[in-house]
Amino acid sequence: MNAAAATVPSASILSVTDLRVTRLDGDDLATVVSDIALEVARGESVAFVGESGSGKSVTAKSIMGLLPRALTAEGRVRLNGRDVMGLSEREWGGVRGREVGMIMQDPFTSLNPIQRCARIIGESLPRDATLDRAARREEVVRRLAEVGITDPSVADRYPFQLSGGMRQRVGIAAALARDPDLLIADEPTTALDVTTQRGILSLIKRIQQARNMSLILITHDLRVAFATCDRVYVMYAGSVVEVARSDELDREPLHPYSSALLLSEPPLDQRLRELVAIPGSVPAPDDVAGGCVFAPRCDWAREECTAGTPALREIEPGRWSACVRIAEVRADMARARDAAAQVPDQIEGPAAPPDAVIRVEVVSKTFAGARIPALNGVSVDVAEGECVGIVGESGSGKTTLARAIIGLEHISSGSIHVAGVDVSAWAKLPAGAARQVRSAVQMVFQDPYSSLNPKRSIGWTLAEAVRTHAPRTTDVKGEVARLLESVGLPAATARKRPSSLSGGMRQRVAIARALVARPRVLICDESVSALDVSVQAQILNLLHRLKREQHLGVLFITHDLAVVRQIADRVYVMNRGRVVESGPTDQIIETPADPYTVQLLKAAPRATNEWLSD
Amino acid sequence: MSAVTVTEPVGERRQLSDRWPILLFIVRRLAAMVVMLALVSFLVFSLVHLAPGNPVDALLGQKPRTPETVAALTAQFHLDRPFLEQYAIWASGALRFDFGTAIQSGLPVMTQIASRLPVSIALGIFAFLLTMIVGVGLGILAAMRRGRTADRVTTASVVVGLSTPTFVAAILLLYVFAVLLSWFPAYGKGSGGLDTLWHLTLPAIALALGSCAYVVKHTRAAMIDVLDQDYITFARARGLSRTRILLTYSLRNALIPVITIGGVVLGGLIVGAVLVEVTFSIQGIGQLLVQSAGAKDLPVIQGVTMLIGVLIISINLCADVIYMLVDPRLRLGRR
Amino acid sequence: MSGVSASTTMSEAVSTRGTGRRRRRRAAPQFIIVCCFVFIAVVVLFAVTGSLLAPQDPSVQNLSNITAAPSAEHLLGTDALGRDTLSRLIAGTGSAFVGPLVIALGSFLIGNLLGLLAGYRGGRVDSLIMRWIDLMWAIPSLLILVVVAGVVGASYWPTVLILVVLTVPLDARVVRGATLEQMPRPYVEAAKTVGVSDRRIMWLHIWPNVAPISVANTFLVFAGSVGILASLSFLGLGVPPGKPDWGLMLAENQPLLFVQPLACLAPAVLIILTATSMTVIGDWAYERLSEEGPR
Amino acid sequence: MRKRTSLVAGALVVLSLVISGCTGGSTDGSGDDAIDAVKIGSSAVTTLDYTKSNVGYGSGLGSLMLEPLLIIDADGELQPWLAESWKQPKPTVYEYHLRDGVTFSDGTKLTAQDVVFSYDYYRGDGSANSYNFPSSLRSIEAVDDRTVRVTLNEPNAAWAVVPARSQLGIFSKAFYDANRSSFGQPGTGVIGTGPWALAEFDPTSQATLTANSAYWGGAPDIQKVDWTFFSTDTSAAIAFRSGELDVYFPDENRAFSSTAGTELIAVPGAGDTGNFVMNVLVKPWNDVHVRRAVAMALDRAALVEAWGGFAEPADYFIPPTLLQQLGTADEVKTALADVPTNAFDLNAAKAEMAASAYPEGVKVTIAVADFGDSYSNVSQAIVAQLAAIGITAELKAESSEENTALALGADRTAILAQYATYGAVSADPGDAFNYAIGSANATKGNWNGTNWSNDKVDRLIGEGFATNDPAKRLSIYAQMNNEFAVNVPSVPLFQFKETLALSDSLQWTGFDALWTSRGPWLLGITPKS
Repeated sequence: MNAAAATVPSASILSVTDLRVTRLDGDDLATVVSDIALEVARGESVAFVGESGSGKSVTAKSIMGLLPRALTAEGRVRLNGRDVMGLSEREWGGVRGREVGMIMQDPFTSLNPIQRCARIIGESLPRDATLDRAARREEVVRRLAEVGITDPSVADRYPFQLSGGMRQRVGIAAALARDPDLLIADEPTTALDVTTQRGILSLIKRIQQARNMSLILITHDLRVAFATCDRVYVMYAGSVVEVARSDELDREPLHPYSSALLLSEPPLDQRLRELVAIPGSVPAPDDVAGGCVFAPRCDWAREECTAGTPALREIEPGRWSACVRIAEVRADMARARDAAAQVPDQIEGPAAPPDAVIRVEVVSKTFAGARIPALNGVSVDVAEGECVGIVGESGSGKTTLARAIIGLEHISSGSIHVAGVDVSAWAKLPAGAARQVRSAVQMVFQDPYSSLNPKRSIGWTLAEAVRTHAPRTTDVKGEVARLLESVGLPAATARKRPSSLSGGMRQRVAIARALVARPRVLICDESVSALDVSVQAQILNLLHRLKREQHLGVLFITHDLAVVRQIADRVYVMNRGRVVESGPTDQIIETPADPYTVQLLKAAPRATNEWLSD
Repeated sequence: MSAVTVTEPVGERRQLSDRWPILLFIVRRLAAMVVMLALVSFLVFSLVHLAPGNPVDALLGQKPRTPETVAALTAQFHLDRPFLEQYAIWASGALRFDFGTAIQSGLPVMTQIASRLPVSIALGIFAFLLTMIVGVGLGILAAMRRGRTADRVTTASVVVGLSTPTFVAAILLLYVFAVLLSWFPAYGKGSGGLDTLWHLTLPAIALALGSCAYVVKHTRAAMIDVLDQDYITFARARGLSRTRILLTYSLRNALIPVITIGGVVLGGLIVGAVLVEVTFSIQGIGQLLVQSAGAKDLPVIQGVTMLIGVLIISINLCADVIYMLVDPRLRLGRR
Repeated sequence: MSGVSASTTMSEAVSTRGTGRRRRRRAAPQFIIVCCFVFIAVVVLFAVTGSLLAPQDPSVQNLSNITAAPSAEHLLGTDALGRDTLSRLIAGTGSAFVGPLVIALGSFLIGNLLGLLAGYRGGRVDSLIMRWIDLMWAIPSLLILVVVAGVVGASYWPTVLILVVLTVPLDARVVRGATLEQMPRPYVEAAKTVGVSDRRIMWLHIWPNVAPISVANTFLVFAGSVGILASLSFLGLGVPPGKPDWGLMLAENQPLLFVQPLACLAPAVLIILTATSMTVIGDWAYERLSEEGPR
Repeated sequence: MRKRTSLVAGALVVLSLVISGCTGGSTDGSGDDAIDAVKIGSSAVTTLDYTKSNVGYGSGLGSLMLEPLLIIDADGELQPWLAESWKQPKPTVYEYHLRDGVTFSDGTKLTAQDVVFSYDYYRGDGSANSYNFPSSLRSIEAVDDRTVRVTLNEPNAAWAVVPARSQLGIFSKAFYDANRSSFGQPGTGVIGTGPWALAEFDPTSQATLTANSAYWGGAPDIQKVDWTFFSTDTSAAIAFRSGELDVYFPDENRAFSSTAGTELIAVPGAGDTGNFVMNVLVKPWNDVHVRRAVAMALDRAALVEAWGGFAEPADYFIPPTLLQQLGTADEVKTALADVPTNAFDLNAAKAEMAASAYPEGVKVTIAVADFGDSYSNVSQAIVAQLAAIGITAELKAESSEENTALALGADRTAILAQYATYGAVSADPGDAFNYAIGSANATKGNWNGTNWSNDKVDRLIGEGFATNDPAKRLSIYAQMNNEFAVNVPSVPLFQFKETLALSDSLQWTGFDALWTSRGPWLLGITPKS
């Protein structure tokens, strides 16, 4: 496959062909990525986009020879015209950092915790440099300034003394210390807050352009890719399904997966009637081998799609797609996009009804040993049938609030009423009142992977909830099946253990469990943030449906304004333990009053170059 | 380079208070140690007091005695006083580091302990060095060769090593290397210097065996954990040399948890020393304890228990303090 | 591949997060695990039957045939009183196995109860156990036993009981630690918010997740107790003379190392084998119990 | 547990005294035979202050430095040592005249004051050594610089040999006064008149002694003594095997011999015997038939094997070897002719059992203290042998302290039957085991563990000391043996031999059971020619 070769005009710095990575799993060889071909030109910025399990990160790691032990790569990787596939670790030493550098995903774990920043950067500087201590130090300070850290004292800090964004900047400075020709940024902002994300991305983009360096940005977010990069490789289940220039892909994706991915991404600028979710979840490459990898989830899949592994074909100049039916479905896809962009006729009444189920009044909470209160005079109301969003970055106190409402934290002052019961002191509630409160409010946690007991089957977990809330239920099994069905899962799921379910399915189970009590309000604490966008859309739709059908109130806690826009009627913006602004969602997003809200909105990813330019 | 202003807050400066947590920590631990020792001493005291037999009998042995002798000895060791008064007498002495006189030998307890401590300490340090050097070395080797033969052999040996009681190891070593092969002496502590080292080699190996397995196990786990860390990958991605990655990244980070292990190991060695000293006829404090326990020599039992208690608590305190000093995250306080 | 419905493929995706973080540790090869089970089975058999299966009466002396070399009549030779070493080893299986079993099970039961309570509820139980552990830390249990046995002259069962008392806090600490690790996990909080009773959360939610480490730890306690009981017998504390006991045999027959080394080496090897087998089985059990459903 | 062994056995070796043998050490210091160093071993010695602990002399170490006034020669006769002569002006007064020109190893002169001080120090309250002095002792005083006078309240035939006891070695008073608090201890040690002086003393490993060139008997041949402390016989044996040890007095003889790979030198013992002791205050031992049955059921020859050899089966409570103090071998034999020996005879034993209150057999508990493997082995063998006559015995382990506490306790019924060693504390046949017999000793704080006595025995005890006539005394002790043989409160099992492990390059021609009564016994060891 000579796929991308033709798209690159000037001399390419990186050229990958026939890359295949396998994982040794016991005695089995599992495919992780296969048939990858790509090309990066000098000075070009390229994005690898895909959901978890698409193989984008593994592809990047094999380019640098940094695959984990269990993984093996075959194929050809040419860096600056030299084949680097068989390099020894010693030989790699001269290549990494100098020809190709990398920024890791998590700045909290990628810096050596016991070294000061000056050393981390200093040791990464070119080895041959005959700099003395002072000069080296000066160089470190200069490098820090390059990544926007003007305070030289940062050099003497340990990574853990810095905020996430600062750490990532130090990481970038270290990765750039040997002035690599190609920089690979592996999800450099996923672990960071939204406001920080924009700063880091614009820094990377600025440096890339200033140095005329090549860049590979790995991201799951198409908007980020469009804003940052010239070209995009869309990956799915270990394969590249589409290659295109950013603007062109944004205008018209030429693969059903790219198209679906774009659609499931909630837009910030308007509220859609319903998000388009891709059914199911990302499969393992071997399960979809021998055909189009997306076929099992594709609306347009026909027999021909699974007849053989489709190759990337150039549809238009510089536009490559692996969809064999692209010519037939192109128009269909366009129609589907138009349909999805529909705005609802009207949005339900925003005002908080007087009979709020949850009434939080000037609640404050300071954790033992903390100097700054986690909650500072917060007041929030939630009523049945409405969806209230709470938006804030990490540390804003939004999760603490949720936990206080549900009784997992004690508050320092103020009051919380749930269904008319004062729950300010949960521990002192009489049993009857506690049950009453429990059946009024339930919670869905953030991490679907650990909110189910790994030792218990789904059925056991649900049955327990059923017996807790309806002790006299005779048909527990039927009730469990009904619950599973209500969240869109087959009854057979009851027999499974959580470990055999995907994240989306687990989150559905978690919702089902919360629904057992027939709550009037469901608190969702970042309940979709750990999920892939396509699955996130499924869950958001499910919540929407429950809200509509069961007149369920939802307190939706998230950091993502776009998600809030899609689901919440009213929104509270929180910052550092305070509610800085509240009101109807559309009003807050369109005409924010508080500077912090403005900052948040500015930081929310947009698929345009302007997003990153200040 | 046009400067980009960073709006994020930089970590607050708190250098002055940096050292306080450690000091406070040490003071609190020392206070706890005193309470603990008081409790232990009282328990041991009552235990010995309640047990059958009389230390004077032990002293005079299977021999005729005159009532005057018995009376004089009874008075000398305050055995005629009520229990609590006896303890008070002992405790007030102990506060002045006077642990009384050994009933069996008539020597001051401190003298007797002091004369036996050097060999025990030599044995302990020898075994400790063996444990840490071999244990950490093998642990690292196994981690670096994960899944290969060297690792498998090491891991298997660890299981056997952990399951072999010290005295069994001592006897097997004694048989093979001292009896069958005559490579090493089989008893005693030798006459100082290299000769002592020579004499202590087998006991130290016997003593080190189990703890060595323990250290290998934990070092290997720590090392594997570190090798999987992102910062190692990031260091490689920056093209740092392998030596540098091994030394300043893998080793330094992996050895931080091993420091705590070191404290545990040293404590374990003190216990194991009792059995090894008996098997190899080394007259150290372990043997002194066994001997005194048999003879109900209360002052010595108390002295040795206190000593071991102080040793173990201090060792663990030291390990914790070193841990705090070595790991900046603990020293400066996370966040 | 064609016609695969969305819902079936959904279940195939295996997450790399959450459960994936626990590294899979390879237990010993199958063959060795089987060997360990067989060995322990034999030990249990002898422990149950006592000296019934011994070729000779383990206490019969033959003072005209002392320290005899191995022969057809005495496969492992005889000791200083002319008793059959093999028979004594077999007869000693009981005290080598039953004591550690009682210690392991006893401290497992009490340790899990206290550890779970301490970890889950905190408060007084917690601080009591922590102080108890601190005490154990300051003065290691073997030393306590040496003093107790030396001074009081404890015999087998009292020693076993003391060991249970000394082991419980260590077990409890393991369970407490594992419980504390589980406590902040969302599944616990989820159960709480659903309204599941504390008792159910402790025993039906947390404990199954604590069990692997607790059970593996119990096997380690067993292996350790084999060593400690043997150590005490070796020091002459705990078992009356003449009783067939591996540790005591080691001590009694140590002077025979030059004459009839088997009398001393055989019990040594048995002690190591028993402890090692239990450790290996413990590792195996840990892995089996840690498995989280079908993959 | 091995600790105990050495302590007790050490005491036995030393306490046992006197009978026969040949000349002790040659004291002529001819330089031709000079030996650089001799390596000797013993269990640990923590102090050389004899009032604090008996292991100092028990090990034989102290006697190389501290000498007694008199010694006992090979024929069992008292001979001059530090005292060149002695006399008994009255039955209750003894006067010892010190040798002229004797100096301590620090060069100061030995005076009568040193002797008086040493004796008074040893017999003071709280001294572990005070039992050596009879209660009839009134005073010890210096008549002049070279004369010591001992005054008794009443005549006592046993006093004569007291000044020959190795544990009553004379030390320098001046040195004691200068080192009151640390006397005898490591770092200070003791100063005596002996042929060797302490150079180094570390209780955890070793002591080094160097030749005292100014020794009154002439500078010794052996220039240096390397004395190593072992915690077990086994480790000493391994040391001996590897040539790191020249002289050792083992307790666990057979094990030592096989481990060390050497033949032990064994000579007849002084009188220490192993006995099976039964407390007649409790069932079933209160039944004389049971006791007799036990006596005849115990196969002494086999028990000697269980003990590890190096012992002779014993037939009498007071061994004939001790009685030979009072007459020739033939005379002793004649005197004992009518005393029954209760020889091994299972049928007779079973008959006795049948005649007892327990014809169907009985269950008993036998104590075994942690004195060592040999003790344990003999106890186990006894259990096995008693089974043959229907006595089912169970062993109960006791720590030696527990054992002692019970034996000396107020509750005399609490004492269990057991195998025990009777150490002869004196060379005098009457004094040797006196502490363990008679009704006076069947009380709290005393050693009559059988608690048995009768009027006749009590009377014989007094009569034995009241006379100095050997023939009369022999008859008295023969009668006493008869009482014991008929009533069998304890069964004499065997008499220990005195054993020695000596390297091939050395010889000790005069080694016998009385080696500790020879003053500095090492003078007797010479290179093999």
